[in-house]
Amino acid sequence: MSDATHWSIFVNAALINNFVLAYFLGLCPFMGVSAKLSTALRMGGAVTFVMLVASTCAYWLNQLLLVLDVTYLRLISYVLVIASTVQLVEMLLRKLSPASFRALGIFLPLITTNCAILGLALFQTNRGYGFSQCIAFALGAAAGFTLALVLMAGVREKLDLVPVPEVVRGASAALIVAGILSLSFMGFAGLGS
Amino acid sequence: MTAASTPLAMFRTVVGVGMLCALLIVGVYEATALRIADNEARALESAVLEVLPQAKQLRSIALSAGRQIVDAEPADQPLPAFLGYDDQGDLVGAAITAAGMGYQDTIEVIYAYSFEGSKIVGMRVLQSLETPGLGTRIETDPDFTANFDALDVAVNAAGSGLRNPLTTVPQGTKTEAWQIDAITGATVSSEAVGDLLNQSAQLWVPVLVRDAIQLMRLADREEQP
Amino acid sequence: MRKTLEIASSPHVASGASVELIMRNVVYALLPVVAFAVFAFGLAALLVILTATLACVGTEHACNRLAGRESTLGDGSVVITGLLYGLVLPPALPLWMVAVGGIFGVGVGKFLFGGLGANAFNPALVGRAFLQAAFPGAMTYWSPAFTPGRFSELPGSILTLPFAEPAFDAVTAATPLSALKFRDTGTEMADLALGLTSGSVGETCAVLILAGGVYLVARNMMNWRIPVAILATVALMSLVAGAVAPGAYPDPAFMLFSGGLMLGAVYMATDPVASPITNAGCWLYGLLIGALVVVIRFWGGMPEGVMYAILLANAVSPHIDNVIQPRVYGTAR
Amino acid sequence: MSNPSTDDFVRGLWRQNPVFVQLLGLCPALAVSNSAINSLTMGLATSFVLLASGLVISSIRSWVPADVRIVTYICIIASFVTCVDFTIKAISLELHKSLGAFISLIVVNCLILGRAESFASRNTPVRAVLDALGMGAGFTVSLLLIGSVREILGSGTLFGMAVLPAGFQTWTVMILPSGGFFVLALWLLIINRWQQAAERTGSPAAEGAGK
Repeated sequence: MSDATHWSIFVNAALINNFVLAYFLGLCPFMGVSAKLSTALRMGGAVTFVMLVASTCAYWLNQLLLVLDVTYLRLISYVLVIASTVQLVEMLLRKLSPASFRALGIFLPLITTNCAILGLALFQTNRGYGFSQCIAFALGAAAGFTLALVLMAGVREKLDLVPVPEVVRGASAALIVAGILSLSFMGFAGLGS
Repeated sequence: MTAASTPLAMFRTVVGVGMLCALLIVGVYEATALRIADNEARALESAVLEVLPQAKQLRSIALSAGRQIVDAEPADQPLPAFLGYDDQGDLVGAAITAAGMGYQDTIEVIYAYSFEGSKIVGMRVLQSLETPGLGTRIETDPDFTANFDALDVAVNAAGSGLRNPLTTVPQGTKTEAWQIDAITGATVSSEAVGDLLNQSAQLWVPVLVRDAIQLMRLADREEQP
Repeated sequence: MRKTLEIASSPHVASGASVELIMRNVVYALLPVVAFAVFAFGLAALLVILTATLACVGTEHACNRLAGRESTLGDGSVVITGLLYGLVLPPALPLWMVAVGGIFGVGVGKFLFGGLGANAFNPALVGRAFLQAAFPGAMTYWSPAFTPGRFSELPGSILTLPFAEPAFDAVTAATPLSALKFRDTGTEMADLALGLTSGSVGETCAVLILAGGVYLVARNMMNWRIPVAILATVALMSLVAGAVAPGAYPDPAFMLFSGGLMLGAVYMATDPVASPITNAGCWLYGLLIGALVVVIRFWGGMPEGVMYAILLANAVSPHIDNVIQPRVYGTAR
Repeated sequence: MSNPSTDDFVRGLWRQNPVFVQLLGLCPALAVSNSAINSLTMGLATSFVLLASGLVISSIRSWVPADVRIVTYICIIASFVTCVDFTIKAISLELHKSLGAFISLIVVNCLILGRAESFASRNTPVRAVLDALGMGAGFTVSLLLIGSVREILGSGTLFGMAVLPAGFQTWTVMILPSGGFFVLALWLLIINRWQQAAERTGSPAAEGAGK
């Protein structure tokens, strides 16, 4: 149904409608993990991975629900299937590639039941993306999430070194930085169309 | 406090809770489905009547793969379309929904087509997530919406598309009846509306013009076998 | 061009004298730009710049009082922020909006980050970005330059009551960039360089801005690598784009001399606190800004992207410092 | 203060306010708080799910084996969210449209699973209900505080009624995403400041508020 090109879907999800800075999806890990660059990068990797799995699952699951004409079960089946698939892939990963599991593993439980993941699945369904469009969307959303996380981490590392007033420390400082980043990302509006 | 994790207990719990949940969802779905369908139908109908106020009776149609006009349930269509007839059953125009990518997200509009002079005679935005204060001016800017009071969509000689594709031009430079005056500062949103209208009109208008004679009266349809 | 004074390196903040000296020289370099702004846009520009400076200075003072810190007005940095902030605003912007942006820029963009030497983003641009998002209509209303009555009367919008909706005069002008983007009309090169066009208060006269930059570089008070990297990147990218698709994109000269690029490259991007420490980092930082400007101007929805490019690069700059940093002590990061 | 049932209720309202103190459920708190009516709807919807799932989970807590705990909870929560989704759609399409996918996203609001896991699964239904009511009220009030500021400044209205003089220039930034971040930061600042002042004077209001 949607005729958007893959590139415009990617750019839109990554920059214009950034999941964190425009939709506020995935704020919990964003606030929690964005304090250091190395963690932020690994978190980004884990999110990319889970988003690809979730997007694929949700697409085929939705096809199945449409065939069975039980779309009212969409939400509950998305939640359960995505969570269990990620768990399954996590076990496989632990077996097949212990190195990458060690790098990403600790974040997986954090993001499996995260609003960014479910949001991705719901948005792609609402917009009627085809399968390859879903993949472009997932990659874009993950890239945007990682970018926001990494930029945030840089500024927050810097904030640790300076005399931020006592009342602002912690969450409000992070929110203000996120707000300014969100303002800056408005510059990307209109790209890729 | 919690029960022991024996396989049987786990199985019993998951299946039991699953069944209860399924019952709950299906129950609420059944209870609300009619109401929701009714809400949706009414919302769509009021949008149609807004762009096509002369219409007293509506016939819901769709375009088949072979470019034929067929009857269709609006609820089954991603982009429903209607033919509007007056009290006597005479055709007054068509109302067609169209969608396309805007600045932020999909924009969905409904526009009215008048067979007389082959013009678009009205447009309403059904759904948009454009930037508040800028892109949303496609709904509120009177200068912009005035574009759609009489927008030329005459069909070309071959009957395959529009004679002049709808084009969006910078604000204040509109010279032709098929041009859309953009909103300065919201050019992307204006162009998006122009593009999605052009796409939809290229598809629908040639077919509507071709079949205009058959569609003229609402009763005709029922007489046909 | 050898540098005797390493101004881009923190902790230069500790040596108070040099901060004041630099700030004074920046003001000298800016004076011609301010004078030209008043010459081009008349009383309106003067009022905008004055209000902007007062709002910034007042906010800094109030914040320091509130937090019980000693006043930092003496170092002059907030005056520069105020001046620069005034120079990037449209000339007919209602004064109350000017004040709102100034308060936000210094209060949120500087003070909440810990004051001088700690701001992660350029405060003047934070203020402007806030206004751009808050009042998109007013921030894209450009009054024409060199109107005959500019020294005797004010545009109707500028004295709008606080919080009220401004009524803009009917006469509006397009900036060279918006004219190109939305109307497909170019602007004479000489007009661009000399500032005979419409635009933000102080961004129009590229020649004077450049002269100020050269003065600061000659006195070793600015890291020349940042503006050079920005301008070179913009020129090179538009040259390549022009070669690949002739006529589809504006030529390098137009790109360099139009919009806020010159002012941004010389005065905004060089904010010593929000830019990288090392020289190699500065090259990279300039390259990033230049590339973002070209991308936004060519393919984005907005005609101008210098402000966004610099703010985004400000956010990247800590990472540039992380990557390009002589690893002393051999510590693992 | 010592009455445990009062405490169950009041805790969520203030000392452990989900949004302002625990920073939970920020996603819906910011995404739909661009108007007061959206905030109120989201707050009530979340409270309902919190209440219903808390009641069910605490009632069946002794039959649920630990290993399938989470999956059972998610199942229950998702069912109630689906019900809320349909109900809102049946009441007003307009409202449903403006909240978009964020109603469905209540499922993954950390607040709900968090309360189910840490409170409802360990306490009696009565206490779970009180706790859910308190948390829900705290969540709704925080959303309303954010949403009112954003709507008044961003649209000049409150619950759709004009509250500012006709000539008011709206601050578009407030209904944009960045405005959400700034307004929440502002409330946190005010609350921090207030708490610091309270700590200095030794007022009991500050006790345990740091979480």
